Amino acid sequence: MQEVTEKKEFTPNIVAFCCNWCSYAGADLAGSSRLTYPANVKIIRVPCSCRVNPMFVLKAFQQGADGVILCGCHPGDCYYVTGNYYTRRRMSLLYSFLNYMGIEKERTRVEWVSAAEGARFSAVMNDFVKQVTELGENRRLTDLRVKEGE
Amino acid sequence: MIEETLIPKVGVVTDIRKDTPDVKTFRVVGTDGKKLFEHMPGQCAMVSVPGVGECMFSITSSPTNQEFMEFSIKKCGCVTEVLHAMEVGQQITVRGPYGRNFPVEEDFKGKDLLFIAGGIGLAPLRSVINYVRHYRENYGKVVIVYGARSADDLVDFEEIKTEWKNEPNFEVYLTIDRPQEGWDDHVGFVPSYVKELGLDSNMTAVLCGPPIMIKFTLQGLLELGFEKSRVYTTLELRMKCGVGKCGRCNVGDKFVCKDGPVFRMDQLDELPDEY
Amino acid sequence: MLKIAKERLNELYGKIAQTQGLFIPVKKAGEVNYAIWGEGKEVSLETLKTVKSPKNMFFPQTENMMKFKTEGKNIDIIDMRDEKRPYVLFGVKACDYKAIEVLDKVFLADPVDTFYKARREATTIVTLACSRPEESCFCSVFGIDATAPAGDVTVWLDNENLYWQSNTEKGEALTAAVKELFTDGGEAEVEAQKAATKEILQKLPFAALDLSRFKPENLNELFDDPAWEELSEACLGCGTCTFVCPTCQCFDIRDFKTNDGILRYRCWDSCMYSDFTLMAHGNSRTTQMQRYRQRFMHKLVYYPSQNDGLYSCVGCGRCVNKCPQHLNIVKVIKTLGGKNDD
Amino acid sequence: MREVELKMKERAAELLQSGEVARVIGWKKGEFYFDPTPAVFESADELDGFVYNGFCGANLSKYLIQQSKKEGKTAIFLKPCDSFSFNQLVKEHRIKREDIYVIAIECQGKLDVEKLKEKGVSAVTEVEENGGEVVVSSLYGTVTLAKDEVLLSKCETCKSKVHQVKDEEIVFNEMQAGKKDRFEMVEKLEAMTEAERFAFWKEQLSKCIRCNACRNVCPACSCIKCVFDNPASGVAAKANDSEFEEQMFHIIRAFHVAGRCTDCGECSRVCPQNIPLHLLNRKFIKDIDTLYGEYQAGETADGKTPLTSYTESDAEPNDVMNGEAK
Repeated sequence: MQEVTEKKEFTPNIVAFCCNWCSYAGADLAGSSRLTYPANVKIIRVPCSCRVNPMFVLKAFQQGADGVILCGCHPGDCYYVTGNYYTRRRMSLLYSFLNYMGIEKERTRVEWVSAAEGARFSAVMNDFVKQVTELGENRRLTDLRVKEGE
Repeated sequence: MIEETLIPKVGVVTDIRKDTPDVKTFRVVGTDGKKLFEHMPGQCAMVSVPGVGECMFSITSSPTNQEFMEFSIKKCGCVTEVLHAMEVGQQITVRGPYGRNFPVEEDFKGKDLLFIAGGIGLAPLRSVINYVRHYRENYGKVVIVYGARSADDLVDFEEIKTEWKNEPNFEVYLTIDRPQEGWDDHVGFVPSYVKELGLDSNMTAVLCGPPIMIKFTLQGLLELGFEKSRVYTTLELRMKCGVGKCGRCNVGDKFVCKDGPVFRMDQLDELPDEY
Repeated sequence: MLKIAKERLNELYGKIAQTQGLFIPVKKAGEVNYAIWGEGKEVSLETLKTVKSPKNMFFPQTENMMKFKTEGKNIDIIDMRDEKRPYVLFGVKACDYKAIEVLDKVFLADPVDTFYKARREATTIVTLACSRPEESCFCSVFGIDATAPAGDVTVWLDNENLYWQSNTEKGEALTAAVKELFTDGGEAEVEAQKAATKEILQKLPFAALDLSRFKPENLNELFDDPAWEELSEACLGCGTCTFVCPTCQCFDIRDFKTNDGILRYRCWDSCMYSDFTLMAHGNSRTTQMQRYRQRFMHKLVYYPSQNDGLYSCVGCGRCVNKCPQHLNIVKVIKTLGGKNDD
Repeated sequence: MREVELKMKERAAELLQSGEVARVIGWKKGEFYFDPTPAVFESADELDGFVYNGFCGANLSKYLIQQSKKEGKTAIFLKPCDSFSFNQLVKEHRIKREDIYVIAIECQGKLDVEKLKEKGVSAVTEVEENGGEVVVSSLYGTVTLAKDEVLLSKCETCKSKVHQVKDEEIVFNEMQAGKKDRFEMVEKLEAMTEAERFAFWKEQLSKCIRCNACRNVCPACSCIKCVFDNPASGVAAKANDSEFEEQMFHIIRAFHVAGRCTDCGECSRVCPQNIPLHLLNRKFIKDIDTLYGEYQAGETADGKTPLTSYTESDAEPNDVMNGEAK
């Protein structure tokens, strides 16, 4: 597989898993406050950041995501009290492991965004999109069969 | 003749009939409006919904039907579930025909025939029964014993009532497992009904239904004096290729897809008990 | 007979690869498997047993068959096969060659598997005689001569040279294309090697396995033998034996959704897996014992019963080497093969 | 080892004869000296083929899931490393401690027949261990080799020679843990660039034939139905040599056993393509040790695992990724 050096006009596909109670509400607030974030961020609402099985992250990459970001309530503020503490451990290990497999660490991120942080949501997404755009297309953890014929 | 073993043809579902709460009959033709291929009674076809899967179904319609093929399908797995949710006009893929048919042109000729079916087990037999009706002069008396859980679960009830029952030299016995309002026919399980009827053991019998029904009905037939070499059934196992290559539908050294699905009871006796 | 010095083999590979794809045992990350040859690849003809057998060339582990494009209620089927360019499969051992014959009887039997056939026809097979059989080898039990395999071309290898003999029309065509690299001779060396190898073959521990009970007429008796329970007890139900086996041919057909239609592919499957025979309303083989029995009954009884007594084991010994818990067909043959009830 | 084997056989016979246990899980002789097979012995007469030698590398504990459900008590021989798996199985309620009689046995490190073959030794008839050396007899003569060079890779880095659980013990000689640091290779990989690591794993995983041996042998992989076998999961694909599916399978498998993997090394031992699968699990072990404190799965049969617990001051994922977390 060739590493892509050309990056012109590359718009990454970003999947953002957002917890229903904080980050999704944060995204809502960003919208109603007319703060923008790139349209190529596809939000998947989950009941709690803890709902995100590592399989979901891999599936997102398989289906063509160039970056995956997971957002939840700030630690201590989880709607289900402790859910995001587990998420924190899980995602630390998973992302570290993906990097160990050679997957660029810039492709994955965890951010805590509360319902009141519409501005932060927008800033985080803009920053992550920028980061992944600079990195280029995901070639290392993707299913070529999915992209066939594109 | 099959030119491409594993590449199917596109078929169009032109009619969907709801037979029972969980059985629908699908009428299928090719994209040119004609029948996809010719078959013999008892043969099967691989029907698939791309993206969901491919399954083997027996062809329910008679080969004498020149216009279309029919499949009576019970909802029980992922493919059948999608098929049941389907609308008329939907395309599916079909390949076949596969397997050996009932010996309608050989051993059945000139014989009195007994058909015993339970539930969806009527599907493969319907093809034979209608074939026999079409070439009525070639066969003797026909007796049909058909049972289901309830009157609502009888597949093709309309055809049975309006056509089969009026056919000359045809005897049709229906039964349901439990009494039901509005049902004035027989109530009881198929195996015991078969024994009660005291059927003539010189008939050639064809059995199809759930394994437990086959087991006890066969016992009953043997008690009545039927010979295993004149009792036929049709088997069903997991299949992927339909042509004896993918290696999963074998019972002993026989592949159900290729050497079956129609087996004589004495043939089955020689095979290991693994179906 | 022709010969070429060992150190010039790369020239031979290069020459073949000019016009055809060349599949040859190549070492990658420590393991030797058949792979397409290219400059700089570490060819290892000396390796007796590649991990995967060359069946992969005709019956790939995963093979895309067709694509379905759906629009509304309509389906379009797109055949994904392209014209097969000619291939040379180089270095096939006698057992693996025999295994290809076993597979031919399945895939080329009516109705022909056109995917397999296209690959098979496009390939010229160069077999390589064995000179250092291992303790796990038992091809001679199945009547295979490891010193003189069939194939389009047969080659022998010793410390100095590779000796070349073509056997078929396809082989002649390949010979003509590479002949300039060869000189004549080598008969004496080949004969000497054959004699030496045959001596070793006779001494191998499994050389005298008794298959006499594996006959179609004993099918039910073998099937019902209580020994299966104990034989299969340690079986993990992994598919290692089936995937390294050169004659295992079971496959699955599956669909995969891509951004550009639905891909239907076939891939190796294993009768050792619990979902192999799983249906919506049940499973005909629910225990590992039944699945284990199926595999060996298929190789030693069912297949021969349908193919004039030809066993679907070629004694390559891969399962002997690779089973995580050291279960293998040899144990089955020893336990059930020679036992005579009369 | 000979005296250990004799004693084991003797105890197995006693336990079976007295009816104290209904079956004994051990090893029986294979076709060669080097391929003993795990076996269940149900009577003393069956013990003829009983064997325990330098090639009994298999971890028997997983067999308990099936066997201990049967009527009567099950006795099992456990090497120190296998005893970790045993505890883990008890902890996960796959087996019940009271159904099993554990006989802790001596292990001086197990040998790898493939490494012997690499040294040019084939047709092995017997192997005698003599301190740091092994004397290998084969059809082609006798050779003496340094034991360290022919150990199974899982034994080179043996983490402990202390049995974590036992009802009795058959140990005659002192045992020593492995000489190599088990995280050495993990560290080496960590020190590489992303691209180098990717190339390393791509080459290794491209060998994978998806035979599932690693999964089926793994005592931590004890799901009744694996997600990769479940058609409803959407990932039960078998496109065995698709690059992504190889990654997916191994990542998910490694993650699923993270915090539960005892590092018994069976996955690497059984891999027909010799993929160093233990390096995947060890990354998790190392990360858990660094981030959440030293943890050894299977040390005890109770308590929480790192992934089912947390502290409020746990490291932030982004810091972990940037190497800022301790």
